[in-house]
Amino acid sequence: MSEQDQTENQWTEGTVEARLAAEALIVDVDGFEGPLDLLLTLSRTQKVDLRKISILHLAEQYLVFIEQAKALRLELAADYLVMAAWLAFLKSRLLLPPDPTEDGPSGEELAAHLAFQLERLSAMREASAKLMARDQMGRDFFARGLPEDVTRVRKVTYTATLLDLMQGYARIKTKDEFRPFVMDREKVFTMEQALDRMRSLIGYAGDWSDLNSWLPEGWETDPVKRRSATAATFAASLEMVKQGQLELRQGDAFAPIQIRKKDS
Amino acid sequence: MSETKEESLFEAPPMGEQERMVEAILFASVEPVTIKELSDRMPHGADPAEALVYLKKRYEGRGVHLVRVGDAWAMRTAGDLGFLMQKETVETRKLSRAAIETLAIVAYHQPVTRAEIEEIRGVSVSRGTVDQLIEMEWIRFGRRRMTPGRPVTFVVTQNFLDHFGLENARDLPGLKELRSAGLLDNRPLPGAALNGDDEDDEDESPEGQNELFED
Amino acid sequence: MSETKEESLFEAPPMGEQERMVEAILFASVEPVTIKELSDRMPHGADPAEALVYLKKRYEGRGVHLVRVGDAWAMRTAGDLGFLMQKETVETRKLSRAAIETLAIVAYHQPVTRAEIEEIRGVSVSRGTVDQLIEMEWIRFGRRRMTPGRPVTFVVTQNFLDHFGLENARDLPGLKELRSAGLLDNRPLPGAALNGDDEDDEDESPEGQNELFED
Repeated sequence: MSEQDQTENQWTEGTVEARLAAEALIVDVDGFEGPLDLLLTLSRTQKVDLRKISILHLAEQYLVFIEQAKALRLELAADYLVMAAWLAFLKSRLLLPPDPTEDGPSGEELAAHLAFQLERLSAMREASAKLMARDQMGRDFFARGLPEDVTRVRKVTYTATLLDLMQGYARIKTKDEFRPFVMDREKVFTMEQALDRMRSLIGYAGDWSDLNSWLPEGWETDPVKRRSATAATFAASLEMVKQGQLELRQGDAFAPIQIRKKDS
Repeated sequence: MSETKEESLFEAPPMGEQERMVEAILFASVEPVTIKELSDRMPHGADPAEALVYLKKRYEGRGVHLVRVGDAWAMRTAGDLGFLMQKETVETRKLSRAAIETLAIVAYHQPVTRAEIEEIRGVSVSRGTVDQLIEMEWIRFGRRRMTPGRPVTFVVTQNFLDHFGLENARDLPGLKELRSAGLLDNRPLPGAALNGDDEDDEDESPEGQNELFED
Repeated sequence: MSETKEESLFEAPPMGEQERMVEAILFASVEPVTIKELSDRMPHGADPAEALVYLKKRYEGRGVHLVRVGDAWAMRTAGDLGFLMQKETVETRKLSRAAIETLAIVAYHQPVTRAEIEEIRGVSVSRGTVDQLIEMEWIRFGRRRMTPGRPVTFVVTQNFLDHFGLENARDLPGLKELRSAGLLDNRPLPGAALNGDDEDDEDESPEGQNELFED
């Protein structure tokens, strides 16, 4: 890697001071939360306002640090190396006169952004320290120790209209007149009915036959009646299988269900 | 350092400050605090008993009071403001079918006994249904019937009449009028068949099956 | 009963009484209570907002204060008396540096996405950090950012304000200075050479700043 070589050449240029600082930091490499954190710490050695920081100098310090870490065979996370490569690139941009054929941001722009990032991180650190230094509930000030529960009273009121009342009364007084509703049951074929019917017919079913062919007469066409009769007949056949009077099979999902008498 | 000097070394904070301290401690404490405990927590030389006297006075007539619990002190909301500590939610529900039918029978047949209501409805009337109607002040006890057992009768109340906009119970439309109004059609009334009022019918019916298909 | 008559039917209690009521309600509650909630619990016609003004004055300099938390109010002991409360002090879970910084970033930059937090801190935010802050009810999900990927944002909660004794997020220490220094800006990296591979890095939205402290 060309960048690697470049880095190697460059770190020797680093000042003795920078190298000593880097050595001191090395011990604490696990203590950093990533390259930006490390850069922020390194920048403090410049002892200037973050806005006036020399990014070029900072890049050099960082690269020295990385080389030291490598020399000590310390495991560095990938993002440290990515940052090293990027800073080496930034450094070359800052040192070399701008190349008019190269597009993209200038070295100064990139440096300014890095300075902004460092300043912002530093500002957030200070802000979090200020926040935590505030009076806090449960430490400096306190809420009511013995709160009184708010009881929720649910009040239910009932209501009815005159129409409800009259309909209710009409319902009672004319119970007998509501015959039509009994008609509904004429479309219901009960399991008991199906059981009776099948018990009397099962003797004739020696071979496998479709369950649908067992529906009672007059129940096959009307969909409502057919549904009821099918359900009842199926339920009755299950009951008879349970009692050992019948066998049941189905070739496939949704295939016709077939039944036959079980020889005892 | 002599004994006498020591006292002045720990000068007690002014009484106003002590009052604030007692106030804060009582407020934040999860249980009543004794004077001994106050004393232990406050600066040396403080006199919580005296501070309590001032504090109690300060809270007189306020929304919160200083109260004594055994030999300890606590803050409590004023008794007359207890109603603020309740959150009331009002829910309006439709009367159950059993209650409506019972009410209708009382209205049309008053004065009527429980046995008569049961005879007309064809099912027994649960105690809860009658209680509910009495509690709503829609029915009340009437005179006892002069028959063996002297059963109580039920009649509708003025509240009932007011609620339904009736001058008296005789204003209730008769069967004939109900029929001519289309209310007695053999067809299920709009909504009547669907509103699932069977579900909240709390009375056990001996003819459960028949009732199921009634409408 | 006409509309105009109704008002006079429910005459509001005198302001002194209303003050007592607000006092009692706030005293009884640990959580801050909104004016709406006060209004709902007090008699018809009461003006809790006005009562609060009087009450706040009354508690000035006392051991217990009336504090504003967002759009709600609460009673809290005075900060200078914390030393009396060793007994009440609750050991809060020690927050990691990552958690504290993340909290501060959410507070100062809200609404803020996870990618933005990561950009500011220069490291990825571990799931546990965000979870812990949400569990403590100090941060919560805000609205989704209207940028590609519609990332969720984080904002601080009323509990956060309550815990740190802030009336609202605008009272954060040093907020003005940070903003005028441009340190709360969403400044993109020129050419996006560094984070071009960062897929969920959404466009720096111009509305970002306007959305700040929306609630």
